Amino acid sequence: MLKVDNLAHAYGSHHVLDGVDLTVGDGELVSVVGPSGCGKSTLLRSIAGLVRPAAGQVLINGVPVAQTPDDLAVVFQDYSRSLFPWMSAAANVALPLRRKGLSRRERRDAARAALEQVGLGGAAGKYPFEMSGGMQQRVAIARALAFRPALLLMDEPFASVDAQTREELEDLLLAVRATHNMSILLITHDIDESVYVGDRVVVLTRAPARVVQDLAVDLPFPRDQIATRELEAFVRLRAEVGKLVRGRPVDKESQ
Amino acid sequence: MLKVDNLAHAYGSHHVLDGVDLTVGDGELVSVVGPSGCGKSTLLRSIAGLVRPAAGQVLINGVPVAQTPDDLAVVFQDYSRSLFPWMSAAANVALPLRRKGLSRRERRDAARAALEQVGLGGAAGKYPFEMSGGMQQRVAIARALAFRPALLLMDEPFASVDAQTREELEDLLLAVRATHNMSILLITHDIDESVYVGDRVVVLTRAPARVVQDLAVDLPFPRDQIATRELEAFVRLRAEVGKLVRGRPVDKESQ
Amino acid sequence: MKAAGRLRRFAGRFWLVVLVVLLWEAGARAAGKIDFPAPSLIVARMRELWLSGPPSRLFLSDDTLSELLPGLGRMFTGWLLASLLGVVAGVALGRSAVASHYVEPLLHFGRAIPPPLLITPFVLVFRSSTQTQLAVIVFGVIWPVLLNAMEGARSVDRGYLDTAAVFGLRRHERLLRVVLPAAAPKIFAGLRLSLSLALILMVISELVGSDGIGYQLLVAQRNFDSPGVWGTILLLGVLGYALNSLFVVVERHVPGTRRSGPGRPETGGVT
Amino acid sequence: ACGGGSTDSMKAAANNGLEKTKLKVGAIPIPDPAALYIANTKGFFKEEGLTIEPVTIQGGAVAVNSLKSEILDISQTNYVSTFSAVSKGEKLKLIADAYQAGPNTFVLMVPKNSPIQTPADLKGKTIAVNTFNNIGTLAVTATLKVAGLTKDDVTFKEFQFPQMAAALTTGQVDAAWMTEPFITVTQSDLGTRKLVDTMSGQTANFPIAGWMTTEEFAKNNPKTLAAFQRALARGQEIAAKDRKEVEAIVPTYTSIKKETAAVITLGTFPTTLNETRLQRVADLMAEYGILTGKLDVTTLLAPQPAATP
Amino acid sequence: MTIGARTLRGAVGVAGFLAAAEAAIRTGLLDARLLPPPSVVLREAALLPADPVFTAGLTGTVSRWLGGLALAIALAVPLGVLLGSLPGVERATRPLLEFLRPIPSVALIPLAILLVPDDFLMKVSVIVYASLWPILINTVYGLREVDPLAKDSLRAFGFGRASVLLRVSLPSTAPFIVTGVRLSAGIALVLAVSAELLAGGAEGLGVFVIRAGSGNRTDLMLAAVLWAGLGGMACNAALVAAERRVFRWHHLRSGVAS
Ligand SMILES: Nc1ncnc2c1ncn2[C@@H]1O[C@H](COP(=O)(O)OP(=O)(O)OP(=O)(O)O)[C@@H](O)[C@H]1O
Ligand SMILES: Nc1ncnc2c1ncn2[C@@H]1O[C@H](COP(=O)(O)OP(=O)(O)OP(=O)(O)O)[C@@H](O)[C@H]1O
Ligand SMILES: [Mg+2]
Ligand SMILES: [Mg+2]
Repeated sequence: MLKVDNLAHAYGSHHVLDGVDLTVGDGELVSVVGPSGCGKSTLLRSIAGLVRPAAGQVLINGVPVAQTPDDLAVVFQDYSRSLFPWMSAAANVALPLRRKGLSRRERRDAARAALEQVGLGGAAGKYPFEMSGGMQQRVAIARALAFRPALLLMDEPFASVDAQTREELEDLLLAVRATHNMSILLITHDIDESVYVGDRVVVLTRAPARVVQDLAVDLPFPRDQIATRELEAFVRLRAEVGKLVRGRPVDKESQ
Repeated sequence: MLKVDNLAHAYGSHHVLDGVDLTVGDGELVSVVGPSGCGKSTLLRSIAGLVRPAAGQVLINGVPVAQTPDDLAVVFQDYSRSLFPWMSAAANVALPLRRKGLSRRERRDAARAALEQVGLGGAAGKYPFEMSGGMQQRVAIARALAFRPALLLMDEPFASVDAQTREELEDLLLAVRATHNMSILLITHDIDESVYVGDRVVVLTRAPARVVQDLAVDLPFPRDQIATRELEAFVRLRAEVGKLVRGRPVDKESQ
Repeated sequence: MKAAGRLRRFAGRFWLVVLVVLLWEAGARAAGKIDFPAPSLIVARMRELWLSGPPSRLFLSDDTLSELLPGLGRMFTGWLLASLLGVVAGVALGRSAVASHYVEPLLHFGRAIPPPLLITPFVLVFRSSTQTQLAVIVFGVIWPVLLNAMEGARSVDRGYLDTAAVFGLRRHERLLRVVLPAAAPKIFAGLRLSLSLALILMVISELVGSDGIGYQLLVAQRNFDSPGVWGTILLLGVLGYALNSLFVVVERHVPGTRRSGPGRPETGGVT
Repeated sequence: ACGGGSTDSMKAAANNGLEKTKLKVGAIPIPDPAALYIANTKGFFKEEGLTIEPVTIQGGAVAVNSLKSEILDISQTNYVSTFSAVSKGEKLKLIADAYQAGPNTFVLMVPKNSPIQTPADLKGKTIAVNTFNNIGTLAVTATLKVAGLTKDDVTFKEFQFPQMAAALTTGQVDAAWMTEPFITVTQSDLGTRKLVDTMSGQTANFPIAGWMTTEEFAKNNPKTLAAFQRALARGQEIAAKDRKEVEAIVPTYTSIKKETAAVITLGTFPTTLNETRLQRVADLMAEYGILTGKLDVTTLLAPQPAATP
Repeated sequence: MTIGARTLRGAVGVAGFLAAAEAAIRTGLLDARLLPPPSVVLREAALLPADPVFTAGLTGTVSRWLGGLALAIALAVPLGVLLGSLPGVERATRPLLEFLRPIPSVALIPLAILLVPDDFLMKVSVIVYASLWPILINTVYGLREVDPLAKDSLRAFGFGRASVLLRVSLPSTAPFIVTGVRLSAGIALVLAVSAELLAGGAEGLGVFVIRAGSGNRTDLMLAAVLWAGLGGMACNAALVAAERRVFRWHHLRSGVAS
């Protein structure tokens, strides 16, 4: 599905990405973790065609992307600024569906359904400034999910929601992925989360970012918030990712 | 220090806070947790005098606050809209220090030191739009810390930083509190965090929010990211807060 | 090499102007009407009017010194006065709902009054023609600055204001460091508009008096000196262009306008 | 004549062979064009098959452009403007005379207690005129000449007539060249003083205003023009003979009050377009450098109509 | 704050101004013989609607004013969008536009008369010329202020430039544009009257003023000015009311007291 090939980027003289290689297979969910400011968002923006990388390329289904690829949805880190303040939650969610050629009614229904899924059934008519931070973030998630993209890019999408909602959204993401066969790239700071939802976890170094490790997560499906997290494999993977993020070399034994 | 007395608020007909009682003692750090959209940010804004509550009152050192209290600092949830885009990181941090009657040089030094503390020593000259989400959030934290307020209100201040930085910032917060005897109210979604840094944890219900429980955290100081989290008391408290947030009644035994 | 690059830049910026002038020249020559003289004729007349002086004075003619410069001086003074007044009053009104309720209707009343009609009362109030002319310029120019500053100061993002409030910024700091920079884009739009308006008002104000470009224009019109009329208009355009370029340069160096949008700048999106 | 059912004006057009029956005529709201309004209210134009739409104008210079673009068909003008225009190559025709200065119709006024007692005192002073290089400057210069001064001895400043009183009282000018009704009004309201009548000597009985059109209009619409001239002439007769008629009509198209109209000094309303009189204007303009060469005014006169039918 | 209280305060402000002017004239600070006091002007202004010449003039002026304004909006907004979103076009046309912008309409009136052989269209074109710029400039500045992340959000969903423009740039620029329109409305009115003052005409507020001037009737002149001011005020109030409804989001997001 997605192949990032030796991607490099710099803002002026400040090197941010330094030859990042990455793949996301069809229907795969890849988590990306890395220190703050290392270049994760830049990576995501390059994939979305919003930043023209200095070197390397992004391939989608084998085709190099020059512009924003089709059938893509993004949940930006700065969700509050990515929602349109002049539109209600429902309108924000429904807007991208115009691309899908849906009728007005279908768009409205799809938007309501997506808002329902993220627990905002009652807030469809609210404007962004009338919603709490977590609610705004969930609207952004609903907007991406309603779009049913082939490739979904998410930049710390659950950062502003409470623990329980976060777990529900993680499970929702897994369920949607399973039903609609989406490929997902998820940037997160939560190491538990990266392991819990991921098929693979990609760990980046601090800026200029490179891939330290690309870990396969061989945990059984369906995953369960309590049972999965109690698995010995989960605990081991979590510790491993934690060590990698902290920049300590992984012990040979635990590998 | 701070006493919130039977505070209630509604946006139009939408009741958000429903008689919240809360205290923060001198030099105390109180964590607040609660479901997304329950009214935490509204509570914080009422304390900061930015929202005039419909009923109840906020007392600081026994005096009811009508306007924004003196000697207060806030880290807003929407950090990107609280940094001034026309100022560099250092200027953003230094700006409030004018209130403190510091000289230009002292302001600059204090700003640099605070940025250093949050790991942004090298980014002092950057403008907000040149920084990653996590970096912006840390600038907002640095601004609040450099101000050395008597009362510090923080709204999910570590939501956008990676796990390791988050731990460092938690420890920084504890250290600063100890040195400067700040009183801190910290809103967070991370239950571990609420217990790890808190002297007490206040759990709110979903909207309209009330206090479900005000839990004392009797963990020893200094706290340590590894040792403290391994304590049996920590694990028990965490579980308890988790259950309260999820709305399940706490078992009599575990209390 | 360098010269070639500079030439290319010049061509990139002015090719349309050159094209328009050439077309105009051709069209005017073909039509051959006295009311629409060719640019070459106009420029010749302009040289005669303003650049026929001795080399020691940079060729500036007597007319340039006695007619042009005093008028331009009044224009600048008027614009500066109006800008100052407009920004101060606009920001104050933008931040004070109560004050704006009291005076806003008056302002909107005032700006609907054609400046030429105010000459009579102004002649009475201001006792010299320079003062009268300045008053006309200020009165005509102030509205874009005032209105834009008012709107700008009024619609500062609440996030910024809350932050300022919470950190206890004092009134003047809040105004200077938060409200003004946040309102800067609108204020600058207003200032830029009013700058060329000042040139226009200069002409209108010279309906009274006996010197200035506006007065020269009137005289040319009455004397049916068609190249002179066009020349004056052209001169106004050129002056306006120069002023605007100057303004853009200054604007670029004002802190607060540095940011490219409220968030990140255009990341050079691939489109 | 033609098929029935047509309107009055069409019938009239058919009857008289008029090229154009609806005319837009520019006029300044001052007493000068009174004849036009008299003729119009008395139906003289109707009788010729013409419909007149009077259009208020500011002054002659802009009117020339309006004529050329046919926003106007005919316009009032002052002779100085027209001759300037013609000397610059504009193709204009004079159709009829309208107004001629009389004693005390254009005077220099000074504030009540001004030290200026005679025109000679004007040396180094500032004088308000309504338009530079027009009748005002011409008349004032001619007056100054009598006092042994030239126009370089004074400074002219432009003010519109309504502003002159204010400019005088606030001291922005030392003297103002005024006409009626401003003379009467400022005299009675402010006590300003007449310094000198500028329409005497060289400028006595000076032709002021007339009616003009473009050469092209005159060529293409000879019958219409003749009809217009005939009707206007009947109005002009009345204006020339009966001051009461003028007093009655002026308040209808200006804002001069009836009481004021009754007391203002009026010039005369000449009934013929006389080339020798007009040549005086052109010659004086040449003398004072407003025109660069000699201008022969006979070429500017449109054919005058035969007697009224 | 209720609309009623706002209106009341506005009325107090106007009354205060009139009282101050009246006092200045009555106490001889300004010459009453040259400048009639507000009470006299108000009385004349109140009588004007009974004058058919005046009402015909008012109707004519207002129709040209609003017509010109509408045309200016229709031209300036697309042009502003074009310039704001296509830097190449902006660069090529900037010298030309910056050259044209400071040319006074007043100076162009004689040329407009020559070029447009119809009184109504001639005046409208002069109005359009003058009132185009505030909308244009505000649109261009507004487009610059659009949050890039908002644009990226839509681009990421695969929307093209045109859609991004229509659905993000325009709505978020709209408050800027409306400020421009409010400015232009004032300028258009000024020009509607000024064009009549300079070019004359069969009817109009400006024509009325020429006549008032010819009779030295400063009171009538100021009464007409009063009506022009009232027209400007009414138009502004209407635009503000519309703005408040349409841009509720803008007002709530920024610190505007609603
Ligand atoms: N300006 C407003 N107008 C109307 N409703 C509002 C406004 N601000 C907040 N609300 C509503 O009030 C409720 C509480 O909002 P608040 O921001 O306090 O929640 P929160 O606890 O901080 O949530 P989160 O954890 O998601 O940030 C939400 O349901 C929200 O929709
Ligand atoms: N527009 C820009 N101009 C200049 N530098 C930039 C710009 N955007 C990002 N940077 C820099 O690039 C680096 C990487 O930024 P990026 O947003 O990709 O980080 P990130 O990994 O997403 O961090 P976080 O986890 O904090 O969101 C940062 O050091 C930042 O300062
Ligand atoms: Mg990021
Ligand atoms: Mg919140």
